[in-house]
Amino acid sequence: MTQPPFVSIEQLSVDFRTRNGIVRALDKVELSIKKGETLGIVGESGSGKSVTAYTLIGLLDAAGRVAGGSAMFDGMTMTGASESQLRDLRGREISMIFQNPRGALNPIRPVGKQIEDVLLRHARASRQNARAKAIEMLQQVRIVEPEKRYWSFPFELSGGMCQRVMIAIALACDPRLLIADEPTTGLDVTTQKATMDLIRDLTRERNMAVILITHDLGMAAAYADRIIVMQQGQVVETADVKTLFTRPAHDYTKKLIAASPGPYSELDDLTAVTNGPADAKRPRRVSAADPGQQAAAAANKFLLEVIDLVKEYPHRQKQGWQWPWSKPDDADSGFRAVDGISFQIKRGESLGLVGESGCGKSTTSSIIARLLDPTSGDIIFNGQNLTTFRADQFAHQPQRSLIQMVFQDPTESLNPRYTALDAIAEPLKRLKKITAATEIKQRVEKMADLVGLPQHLLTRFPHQLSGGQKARVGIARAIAVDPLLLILDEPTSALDVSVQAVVLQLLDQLKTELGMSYLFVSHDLNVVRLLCERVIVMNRGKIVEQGLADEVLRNPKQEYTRILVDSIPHFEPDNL
Amino acid sequence: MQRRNFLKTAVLGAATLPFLRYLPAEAASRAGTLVVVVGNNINSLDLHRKGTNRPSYQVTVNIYDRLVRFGVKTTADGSLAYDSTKIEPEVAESWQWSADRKSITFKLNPKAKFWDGSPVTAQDVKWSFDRAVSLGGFPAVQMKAGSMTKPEQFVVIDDMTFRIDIPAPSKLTLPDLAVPIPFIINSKVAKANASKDDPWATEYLHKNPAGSGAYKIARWDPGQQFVYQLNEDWALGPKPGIKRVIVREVPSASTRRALTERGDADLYMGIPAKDSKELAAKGKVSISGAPIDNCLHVLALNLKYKPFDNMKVRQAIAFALPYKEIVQAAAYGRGEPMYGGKQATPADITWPQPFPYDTDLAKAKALLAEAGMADGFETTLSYNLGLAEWQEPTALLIQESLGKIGIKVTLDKIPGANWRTASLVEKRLPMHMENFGGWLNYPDYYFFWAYKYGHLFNSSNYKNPEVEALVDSTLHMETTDPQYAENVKRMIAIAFEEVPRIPLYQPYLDAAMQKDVSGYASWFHRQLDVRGIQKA
Amino acid sequence: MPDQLLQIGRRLLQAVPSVIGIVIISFALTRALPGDPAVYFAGAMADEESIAEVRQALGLDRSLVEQFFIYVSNLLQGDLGLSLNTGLPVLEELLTRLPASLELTFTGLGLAVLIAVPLGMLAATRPGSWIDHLCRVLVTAGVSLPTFFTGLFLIYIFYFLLGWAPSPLGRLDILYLPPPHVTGFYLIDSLLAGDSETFWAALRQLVLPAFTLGLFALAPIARMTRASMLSALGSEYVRTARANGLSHRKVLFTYAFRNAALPLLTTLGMVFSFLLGANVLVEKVFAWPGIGLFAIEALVASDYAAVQGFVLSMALLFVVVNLMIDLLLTLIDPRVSMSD
Amino acid sequence: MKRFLNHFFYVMSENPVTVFAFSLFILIILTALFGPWLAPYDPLATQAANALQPPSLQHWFGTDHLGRDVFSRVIVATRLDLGIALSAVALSFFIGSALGSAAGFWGGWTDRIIGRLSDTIMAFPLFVLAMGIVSALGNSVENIIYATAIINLPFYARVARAETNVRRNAGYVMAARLSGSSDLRILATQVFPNCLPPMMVQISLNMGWAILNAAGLSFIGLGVRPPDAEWGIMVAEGATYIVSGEWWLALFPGAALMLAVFCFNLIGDGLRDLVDPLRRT
Repeated sequence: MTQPPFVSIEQLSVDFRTRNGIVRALDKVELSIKKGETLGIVGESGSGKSVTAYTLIGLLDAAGRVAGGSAMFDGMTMTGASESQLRDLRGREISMIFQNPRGALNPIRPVGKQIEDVLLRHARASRQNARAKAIEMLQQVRIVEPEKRYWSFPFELSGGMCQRVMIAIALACDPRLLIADEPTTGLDVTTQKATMDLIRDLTRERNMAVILITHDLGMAAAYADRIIVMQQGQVVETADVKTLFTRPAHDYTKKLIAASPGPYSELDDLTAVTNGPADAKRPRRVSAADPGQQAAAAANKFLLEVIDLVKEYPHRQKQGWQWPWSKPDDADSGFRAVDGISFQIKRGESLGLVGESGCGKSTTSSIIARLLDPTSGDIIFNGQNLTTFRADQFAHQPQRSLIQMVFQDPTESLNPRYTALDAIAEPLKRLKKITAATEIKQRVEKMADLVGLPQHLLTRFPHQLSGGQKARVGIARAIAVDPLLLILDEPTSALDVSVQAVVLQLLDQLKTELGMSYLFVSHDLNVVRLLCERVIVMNRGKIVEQGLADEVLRNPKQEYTRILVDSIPHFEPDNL
Repeated sequence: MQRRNFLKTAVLGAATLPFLRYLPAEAASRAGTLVVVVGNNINSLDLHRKGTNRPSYQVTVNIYDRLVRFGVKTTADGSLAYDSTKIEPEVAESWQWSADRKSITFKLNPKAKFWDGSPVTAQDVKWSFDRAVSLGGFPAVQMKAGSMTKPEQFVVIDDMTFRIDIPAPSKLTLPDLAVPIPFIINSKVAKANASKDDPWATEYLHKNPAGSGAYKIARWDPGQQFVYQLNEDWALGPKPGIKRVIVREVPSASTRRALTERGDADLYMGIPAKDSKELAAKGKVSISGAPIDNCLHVLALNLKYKPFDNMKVRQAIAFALPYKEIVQAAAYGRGEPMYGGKQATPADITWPQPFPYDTDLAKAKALLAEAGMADGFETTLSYNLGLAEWQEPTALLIQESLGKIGIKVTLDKIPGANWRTASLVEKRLPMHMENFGGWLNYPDYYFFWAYKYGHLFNSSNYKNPEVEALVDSTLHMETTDPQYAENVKRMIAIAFEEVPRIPLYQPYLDAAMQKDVSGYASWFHRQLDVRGIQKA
Repeated sequence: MPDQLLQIGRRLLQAVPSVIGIVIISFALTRALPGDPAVYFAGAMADEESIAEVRQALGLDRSLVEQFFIYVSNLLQGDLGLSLNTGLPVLEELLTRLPASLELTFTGLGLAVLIAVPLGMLAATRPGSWIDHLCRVLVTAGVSLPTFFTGLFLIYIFYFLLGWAPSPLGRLDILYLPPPHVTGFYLIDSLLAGDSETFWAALRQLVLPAFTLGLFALAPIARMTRASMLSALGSEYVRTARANGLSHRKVLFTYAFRNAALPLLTTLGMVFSFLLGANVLVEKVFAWPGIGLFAIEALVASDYAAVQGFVLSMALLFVVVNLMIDLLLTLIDPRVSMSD
Repeated sequence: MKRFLNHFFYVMSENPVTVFAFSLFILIILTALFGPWLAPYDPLATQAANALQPPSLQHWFGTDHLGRDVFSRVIVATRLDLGIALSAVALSFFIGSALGSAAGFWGGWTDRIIGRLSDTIMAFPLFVLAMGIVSALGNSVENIIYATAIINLPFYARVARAETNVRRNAGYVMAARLSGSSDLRILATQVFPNCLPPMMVQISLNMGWAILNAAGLSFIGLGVRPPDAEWGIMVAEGATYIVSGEWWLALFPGAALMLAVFCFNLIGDGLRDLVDPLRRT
């Protein structure tokens, strides 16, 4: 290896101008890539993985500035290159694909045209054959009926299809380097796998170098040759996959590996920093294992019983004129989001509800939380049928405080005008009718302690808190009124893995301390398994499979469940 | 309009008007063409029709002839003005009063020819007069002033002889034939276009002229402009000097002034006092104008409302008005002062003449105290938005001045549409401005309209049995009657003392014109008469 | 495609309640006008009797409800009534005057778009720079002036003092004749007639009033252009386009501007409505024989039919313009399903 | 408070134009508050002998056709103009945003009716509608305010509807439901306050429009009644004097009017940034 590396970044530092002065986003980053190699860049949000890639192809936004070091591509210095030089290179030599593929495509231009734009720009096609070439590219990314899809607009395609189009655009000019920036975030696990496999196949065929930027260690392990780990703008470790997973050198890497839940990891492992891979054979701690409690639960039978729950949405707005007061036509039975499901939750038990997006799991949880009215079916909670109350009247019922919910996006679920204290105090004021300011403050502070939120943060607004802190506020708010059932709607999906680990442990700890039951809604079987004894797998509004969590995950009975399980990328030392 | 023609008319629009689509080539040159700018829009060619507005009267003046017309005199400052004392022949060659003065017989001029070449006959005159008294509304009222109310009064003796019978002798009948109303229509054309529903052909004449006048209409774009074309065959007077007149409607007064100052307009009718004063001072254009006969701008006090029923209060107000400032700031000097009269009773029958009041706040306060209102009172002064140009500054000055004697005045600006109803018809404005001018220049004619109870312009609700009796006996009396002067003096004396209407000044009617335009005369009807105008 | 036709039909139907509302409001509004038209039109010296006659002739002696139904049934037959003020059918008046107003409004709008869109784009490509601030100050200054004030000052300077502009006498100078009527737009008609002299004359008359109007429209258009360009330029698809090395031109126009043009188009509908309103004042200042001038005169005279016709036609015009914009949007933006 | 000031200075430092607009705004407020004491002459006192004097040391802005001091009138008019603008905007803001948020929050029936209503109002060119309303109700200050408020209603309704609609299913709204809050309470405490920032821009723009609207009405004779000094009517009256060379009558009130409208138009973005909690650190 005497020749210069294909891509090399040396001592690269990047500064950003912000309201609070200059912030160093990259600090002396070093990395190199060989031809045909796939390099995974792993790190949590804000670690600088995307900035590194953007700097390499000169797409830093106006506030960013290269403060030192250099980035070289095939012997050419990218950091000092002129915009027009870079423009020639982008798309032709180096191309990029992004997360949220639908947003990354021009919404009002047929996708075929967008492929053509690139082909024409880099003179890979003439006006005469551009369309043929674009269609050929669509074919290569395995899009069926490419001639028809040529004229499709992004909104007419599914997320996975859009990502394929993105790949087609990126590969249209046969570049030598592909940068994939979180290419599958937001896609369902099954789609994710298909997309990643496609990228791997196509880049291998073309002997391309790939930079795969991801927060998911499992994904990096599955698809990268070599991984660099970044933290706060610095590269903390570089190693090939096997070395990294078997002998991580840096503490941060160890922490990351530990925090990523695998099929065999346990809650306690997530924050434990060990020298080796998670020892999967440790006996699993049984949650809510107190035999006394279990006996009590059995005596009280079920806390929640869902019987034949159905939720229908009108198929589409009726065509033609409607009077302002006309109701949707009842006879026109539309789309069934939830199609007759039944299940039970015992006192103190945790039930996982797993499925891909659109399977009806969120609708189910909203109905149980009584935020939404079901079309039919019963919800027996604590011995009372809750469907007798309409959702908009339920707020005034005494049962209201007994079912609480933790939401998916901690940012979006906190009112930007309320401080943490206000947010946690709100249910206390409304449901517990506590009015005295001192008492409220006391109770809020107690809650903060309970969820591990430092008290001095209580006066802050949501945007002044980190993701993990916001998640704690959300949890504190939900448990402040002593609910019996806590519905967790993907409570960790917006969090970094290390934060997720802590939050999961917190939830587990609270459950034991407060004796609540959980309904944990998630798309991630691995995560669900950590917290729940039992799990339900949903698909298209129906329950596909249910059973003990470990059982379902390790020995799925149904084909669907198996695909779901297999699609989750993870580090499998045995397969390397 | 008939519905089945509706769409057709609507689509073709103004293009269906039976005028020239194009002006002849000569229109492109300014020679022989007079460009006139006016502020209002002309809405009909037919003065008898309901809804025809005042600015439209000028059409009638120029395109139709009447039996007689007023003469023109030169005023003291060299301007030309109509002469109310001189009645000249127009379509009538001569006329003869009967001995009992209850009928006049007119001999028609054979030179009078309609545009289609047919002679103007007594039948046409009768048809036109019948129409004026039959259609109701304003024409009927004005004809009534001349004692003409019924078609039977109009008698065709032969083709060229025509007689009007009146129930009692009146000095007003003959002058009333010289006002714009009794114009003569080509009855053959009109009848041909009449229908059972519309026997007087109002729909037709509304858009189509059928006259004998010195000018025809070459083009009418409603809301924009209006073109007169000289009728070369007209022989009822000196041959007019202008071949074509373009009357352009320009709503903004300052634009009208700018056009005049820059020489783009030859004549600016009805120029505001301020502009007329300033343009006269600049000397680039000439200003011609005369005080409007029998017209007064007044502050009217409504006797229906306390405390204006108290004469002392009215007199106090008359002594408290800032006359000088009003003439200066509202009329810019273009107004004859109507204050500061020396005697409490009139010396002669001149009308209008200065009232024996002047600004004297001490006297005003004293009178107010006498009336038991030493502390003053509150009232509302209303004025017409359409006449805000002079009424608003006047109102502001009055408001301020009355404030000094303790009368607190709120101003109320009333839109033109509402003004007539509020002030004249319902007569419900306590204190307001009024600007009546009588077309027929007799003091008793003014009193008839403005001081008789219930009459339209008596917006003060003034009622005095003596005035009622005086006006009734004087209205039709010949001016030569010895009793006439006595009666008129008595009327004026009562108006002096009782002041239900406090005169502010007598306004001028001014026009600005380029130096090469001559022969402009101001008329009682305040419209442009193109016939006398020359352009060098 | 039949789906789109269906959607167009739906959109048309959606306009129906608006139209009903418009008819009711315009009727109610005009009946609330002060003044008794019967008195006004009976003439200067009319007495009670002749006023009553006029009132009956105008149908004003009937109940309001009755009047409303008469009005609606006439409306359905395309009869807007007679303008008391001009004595001509209101529809005829509006049809002859509408082209004048539209010619002015569209020229003003066109002028504003020509200036404001590039300004907005310039500002959006350099947000926070002095150019950005300057653009903002300039266009805001334009919208901060009362239109009649701008108009009069422009007349004073360019006509009265400098003599560059023709006399502010409406659509054509006194000595020109309107071109043969085809569309009613003098600019187009004179070109159709091949009469370049009249074309230039009409254009000269248009410059000042159109500029006065256009000045008023700069701010909303420039603001909207800037905002939507900023969001388009910051969007992920523009980032993709840049990452693929597309040329600056292509990124700016094909990718950013075409997307930014969609909200801009909707804004143009609003601005058009503003301008129709502002038109009233501008027409008065420039003696422009459009429907605005007609309306002011009608309003002063409480000319029911004319005011009604004017208000109604203005509102319908707005509905139609918005409809066209919506239809245009469906053509440009594949995502717009007109279901909402 | 200190934090707010810091935030204020940050917003200001970001945008020089906003600084200018805010200083102007403060100046206008001060003039409105202390106008009568600042004016050197009685704004209503006529002096016919001294009419139409050009600007001089005695009369900085000259005198009008009744000899009133234009400078004093311009100063004193600030209060009335600001009053008209503020009350009109306040009225339409409260009613419009209440209707709009109701429509956005509950949707369905409420939404359709309110939506149609505001569509209908919007269909009229604003000035035309204001013209009609004022001439129907009579030209007083109150009626000008009502007319201005009515024509601005739909804007608030629309903005409020859109903003509410986006937020009605936000996580924190769900959370508030779980906290046992009624719909009305959620709307008032959770949703509505968060719709404010985008509405600030609308408010400041509308303040400008309100003044322009009043001026336009004055021009066609439907404005504030004399003798009250109001910029619009002063410009409208002064406009007729431009051609005769008395330019100061229109220019000075026109400039004051323009500055005020200008200031309101510019201040919107600054206000939005100030109110928006996300912009604070």
